[in-house]
Amino acid sequence: MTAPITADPEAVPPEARPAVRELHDQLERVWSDGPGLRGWLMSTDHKSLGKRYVITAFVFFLLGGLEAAVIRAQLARPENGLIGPDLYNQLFTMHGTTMMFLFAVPVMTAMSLYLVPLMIGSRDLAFPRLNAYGYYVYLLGGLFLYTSFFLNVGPDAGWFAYTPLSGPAYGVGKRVDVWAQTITFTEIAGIIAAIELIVTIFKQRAPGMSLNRMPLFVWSALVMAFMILFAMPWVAVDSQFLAMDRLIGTHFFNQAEGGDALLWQHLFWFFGHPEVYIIFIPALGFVSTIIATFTRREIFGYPAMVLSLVATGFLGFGLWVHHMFATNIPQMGESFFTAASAMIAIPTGVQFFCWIATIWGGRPRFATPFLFILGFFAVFIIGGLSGVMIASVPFDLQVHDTFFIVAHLHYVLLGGGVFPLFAAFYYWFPKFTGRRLSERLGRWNFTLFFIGVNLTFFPMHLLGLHGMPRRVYTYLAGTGWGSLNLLATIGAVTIFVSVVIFLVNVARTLANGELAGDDPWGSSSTLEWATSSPPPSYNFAHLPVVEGRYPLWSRPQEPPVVTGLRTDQRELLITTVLDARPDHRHRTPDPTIWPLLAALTTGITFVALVFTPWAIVIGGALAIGPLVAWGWGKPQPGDPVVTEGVE
Amino acid sequence: MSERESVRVAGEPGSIDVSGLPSTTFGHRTITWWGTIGFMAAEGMTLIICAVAYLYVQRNFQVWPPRETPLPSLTAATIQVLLMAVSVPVMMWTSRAARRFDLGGVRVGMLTSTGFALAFCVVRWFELHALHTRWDSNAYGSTAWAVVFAHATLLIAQFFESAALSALLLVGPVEPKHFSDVDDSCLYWYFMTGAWLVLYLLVFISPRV
Amino acid sequence: MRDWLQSALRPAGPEAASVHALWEFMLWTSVVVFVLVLGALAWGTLRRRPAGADPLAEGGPGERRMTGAVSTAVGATVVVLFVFLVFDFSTGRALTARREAAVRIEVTGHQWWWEVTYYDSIPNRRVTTANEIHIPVGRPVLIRLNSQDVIHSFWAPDLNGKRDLIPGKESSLWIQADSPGVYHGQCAEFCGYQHAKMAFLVVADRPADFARWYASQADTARTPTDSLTARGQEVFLSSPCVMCHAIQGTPAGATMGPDLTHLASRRYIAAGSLPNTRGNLAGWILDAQGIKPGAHMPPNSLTPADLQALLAYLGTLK
Amino acid sequence: MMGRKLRGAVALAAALAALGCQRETRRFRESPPAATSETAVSMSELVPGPKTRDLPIRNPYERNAYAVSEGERLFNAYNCSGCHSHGGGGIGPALMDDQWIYGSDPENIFSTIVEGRPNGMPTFRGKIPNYQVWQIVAYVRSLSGLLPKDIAPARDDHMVAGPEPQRTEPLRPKHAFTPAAAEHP
Repeated sequence: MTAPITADPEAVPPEARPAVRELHDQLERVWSDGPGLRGWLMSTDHKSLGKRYVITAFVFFLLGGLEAAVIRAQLARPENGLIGPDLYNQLFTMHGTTMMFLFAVPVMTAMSLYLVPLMIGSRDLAFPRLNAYGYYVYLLGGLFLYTSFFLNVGPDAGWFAYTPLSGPAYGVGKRVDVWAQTITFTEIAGIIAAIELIVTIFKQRAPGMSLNRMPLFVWSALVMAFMILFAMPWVAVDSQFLAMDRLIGTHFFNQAEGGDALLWQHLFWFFGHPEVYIIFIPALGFVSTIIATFTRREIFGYPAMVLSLVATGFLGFGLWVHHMFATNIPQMGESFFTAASAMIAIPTGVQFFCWIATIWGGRPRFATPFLFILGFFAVFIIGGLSGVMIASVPFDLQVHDTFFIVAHLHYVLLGGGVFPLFAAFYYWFPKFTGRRLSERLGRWNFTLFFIGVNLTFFPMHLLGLHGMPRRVYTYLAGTGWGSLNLLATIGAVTIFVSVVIFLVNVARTLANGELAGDDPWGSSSTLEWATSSPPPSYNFAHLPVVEGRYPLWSRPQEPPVVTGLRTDQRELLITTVLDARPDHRHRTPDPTIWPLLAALTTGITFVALVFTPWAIVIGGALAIGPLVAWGWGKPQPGDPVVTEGVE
Repeated sequence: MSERESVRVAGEPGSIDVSGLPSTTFGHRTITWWGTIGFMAAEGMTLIICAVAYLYVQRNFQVWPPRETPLPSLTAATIQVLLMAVSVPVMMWTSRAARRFDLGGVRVGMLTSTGFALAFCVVRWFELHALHTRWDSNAYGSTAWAVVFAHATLLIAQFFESAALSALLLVGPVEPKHFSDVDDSCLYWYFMTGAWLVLYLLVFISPRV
Repeated sequence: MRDWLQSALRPAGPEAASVHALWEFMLWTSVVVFVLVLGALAWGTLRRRPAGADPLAEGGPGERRMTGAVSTAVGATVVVLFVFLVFDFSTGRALTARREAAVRIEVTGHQWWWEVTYYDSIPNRRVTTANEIHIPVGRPVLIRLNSQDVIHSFWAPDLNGKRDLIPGKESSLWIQADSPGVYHGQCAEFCGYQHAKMAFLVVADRPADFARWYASQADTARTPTDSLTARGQEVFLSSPCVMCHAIQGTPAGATMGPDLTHLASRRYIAAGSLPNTRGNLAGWILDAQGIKPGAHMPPNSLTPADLQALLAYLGTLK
Repeated sequence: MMGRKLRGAVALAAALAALGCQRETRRFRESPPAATSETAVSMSELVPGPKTRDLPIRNPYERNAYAVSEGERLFNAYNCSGCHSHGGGGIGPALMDDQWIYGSDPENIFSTIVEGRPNGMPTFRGKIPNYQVWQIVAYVRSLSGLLPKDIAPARDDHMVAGPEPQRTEPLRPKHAFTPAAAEHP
């Protein structure tokens, strides 16, 4: 009898249909979220939470975009009186904080949390309850920041919050405290996502998916997760230091009592630079996946690609000082960081050349995801080249903290993050929802976005070279910056229109879009396309067995599968780290409300921590109940129970 | 029973049957072990960053600890180190008991560890006083407190984990996976005590040399 | 070419010129790299392919050619980066070479203006001014930077790159102007509400002019010669002005705001945001917050007669 | 349905914005009366008609963290710290304790600053705009914990003298000298 990967009765011969249907019903009973609101709140399914995570992050993207729109409107002409410096400072701080902490990193981890278990052929993440907790902590952090913003407690010291401006003496009120605690929320969520991904990727790959057969996206998610694990604690601790300076009078950053304003910058950028690669590396994974599908050939140079990803991950930690060239650090140190910053161009270059070779050797198909990938090439290369330029200390001292840097970072982050992300949205939307986004609107979306991004940010290079500093709420008419700024604002309007088109596309597709089928692109290579769209709660009726890097290409008919996992309770197959040989079966916990409640107590703790240090004690006490209940759990019928002396 | 033997080849070529695989294992074979390692990495980074801050601000002082601040007293911190050194063999014994599925053994082990963790927390209170400075005195005080307090959060968390696990083992129902949890808790214990040894050398010993 | 107020692409001193040369090299290298990479991409994407062949089934010689091409491209990247590093390090060394300072100036950042003090071994020859730095043409000038409050950054793009002013950590920067002129500069590190309006001027004078300027600045303020300006001085000394500003030679000696001893000799007020005209000065005195919201200059309510007298007095402070 | 939800959300956002923290407002532009530099407090107890208790003056700046921090800045800028140190006292009395020679109410401190007091406290009449005096008043009161903690300033970037206002326990004012005005029932 054929054991199917999908439990789609249509896909099997008629005589096998009742058995498949029965299997589907059984697995659905065990794995689906419960009914109604209760089931929704208790869900621990990586797909339900992953979707919420992506949508939440995208909503923050829209909010951050609106803030950027107001900023651009204010700067459209010299001496504009639309908003004053106070609101402007809050807006650009909110824009930076939102985009970096609430959108870019979360959306990348969210996509990974959704896709990785499907791509490696597993039923769920390693710690589903922890995943739910991480999502809710992130959500609460974002809500906290925006509630504060509407209450006029929006942070106003920049997303980088340099001391002493953000310190107790100059950061008046509770605005910076809100920022510091928001950071802690999102860092906790990020670290949790990282641990989920690392463990899931190491231990839950389908049998046969040895490390050298892992899809490149999974590799990039793994590298991203390790970077998060080692980078995010820096800013979490740094922001807690700042909060303590402000709340209980510590002197971490008070020069007069032996503290150091530069300590803040070192700790911040030791996180802040890897942060950029945390955003960029999963995007590289999107690019590799999408290029393989739309050229219908293997990515050229798989080992070089993997080594480049890992090298980028390592080098990413050696660059932080290039954000601090203007702070009078010894020249020897500067030279080292210049060299390291330039060297990171090599692994990136390797990947680009391999992709171009892949496209050359393949047969490109110009669907919307591939268009966005082409856009990624053009935009990111400009950002990468200006990045090599500012690795040079003398040149950086001219353009540091000017609009040249604004241009550079938006070229890098939009080119290296958002273009691949849009490609990924278009590519995986059918998998998420079962419906395919309109290609016609997609092409409009792409064209306007591409034009808008270049129109907005290219002039900023010139503005920076001609002396316009960043973070200025206005500028005088005599500076000559007016017309380029107006051009940039027109570009911003174009981006706005293109994002609206995307939203329209999504809304129309959800209402009555074309049904996608399991594999709408026809040439996908990774395992998520082996199951139905959207995937069932249990992902695969039988877990697949992998025999190559591109499992759907190597044996599309009658793929080998795993049998023998229990279907009457949630069970995962755990495999070995290197070769993915089946090792043991793991009983994974059922849905529960406790992660949500534990997240709420965490939220209460951090919000209260803005006002009183006793919040730690209060929050700790509140958290004990949910945490114990979370871990305790009742064994279900069929679970083994140990009694005295029994082995 | 080797892993190889338990995987049988099912009907389809290449397909495999995993029903014979065990459902409880220990150590690096389990995902909780890896999860624990992940949290150890994140918390270890936190401690490292506090230590980095401590060393960084040291450059701003001509004498360390600064003038008028006495050296931290050694008594409490040394007792802590000795206490931890004693606790490690106990946890190693508990870990072996867990791997034998010896319910009596792990009950004794986890109750002892709860006691140890509580003792660590109490001694930590005296260690903080032994710093002879306040967090708001100067950057020395702030960073020294940061290092010791950051490690204290590990102790407090471990106390609650040990207590909860002990309660679970006593009240039940005990599942086989809980033995694996006890084993992971022992792993975390080694990390926690090892980390303190380094931080003890940093905060209590290094200002003396 | 647009008339830019300040620009890194219009070097007026040796430091800015060497950075500009580096920039030109990097720009053209980047343009070449960009064209080559996107050209390769375009060719790879659009080239004609044999009909019907499935790329999955292909392999063999194509793969070997691709390996060669990718390796060459990576090798070329390494070479370009190496050349870049050599150029960069030699530029960096030139910028930090030790020189004999003709003039030493201490610049202190304040929210949101620049205090400028000229160092002289004779204490009463030291000159304090604000937001306008005069330097002699063709001579290296050492600027020592410090901050009173938060981090600022000193940047006159026509002359040199920027340097942060970090409270408690003195830093320094060399500037030199090749020809006489007025060069604009601005704070480049976000420092609060009026970061946008924290500009300054570097005025490069011929050495003789510089010496004359310096001598006049070292003088105390003129004593009023007529009743109107005498009244103006009285207004100044009896109003909130005196709480923050100093005028050497009068009892006013506060250092919270800019030193006004030679206010009328400066081209701008309000840290480069307003040309120093009588009307602007009047507006600034009455309602500074309308011009620089958040700045530390309070509004003043003066009778029209007092205001006119004050303006007349301030106008004499050449 | 969608429309109603949207309206609800907008209403909620508007309500939140209206609730917006008074603590966090930054008002840069003071209205002309506040910007004048005359005293608003009468020093004379002689009033026409029957003797009445003055309405206690509410210092509008005490609810606003920015104003209090401005008070702190001005306290140092105008060299109040020259005599009162950073609240610890020196030539002038300490301000971070519970001893108030001339009263701890905002109006008392206001007139202390504007009118001066015997034995050394100079008059700042005409030298400090009214709104700045009120800001300084708010800061001075924060030194002895008389302001809510979430409004009082945190530690300064200076050497520490004592706990910052934010963590000062409220000290019940002990008036060494009670002004006549406060005696009325």
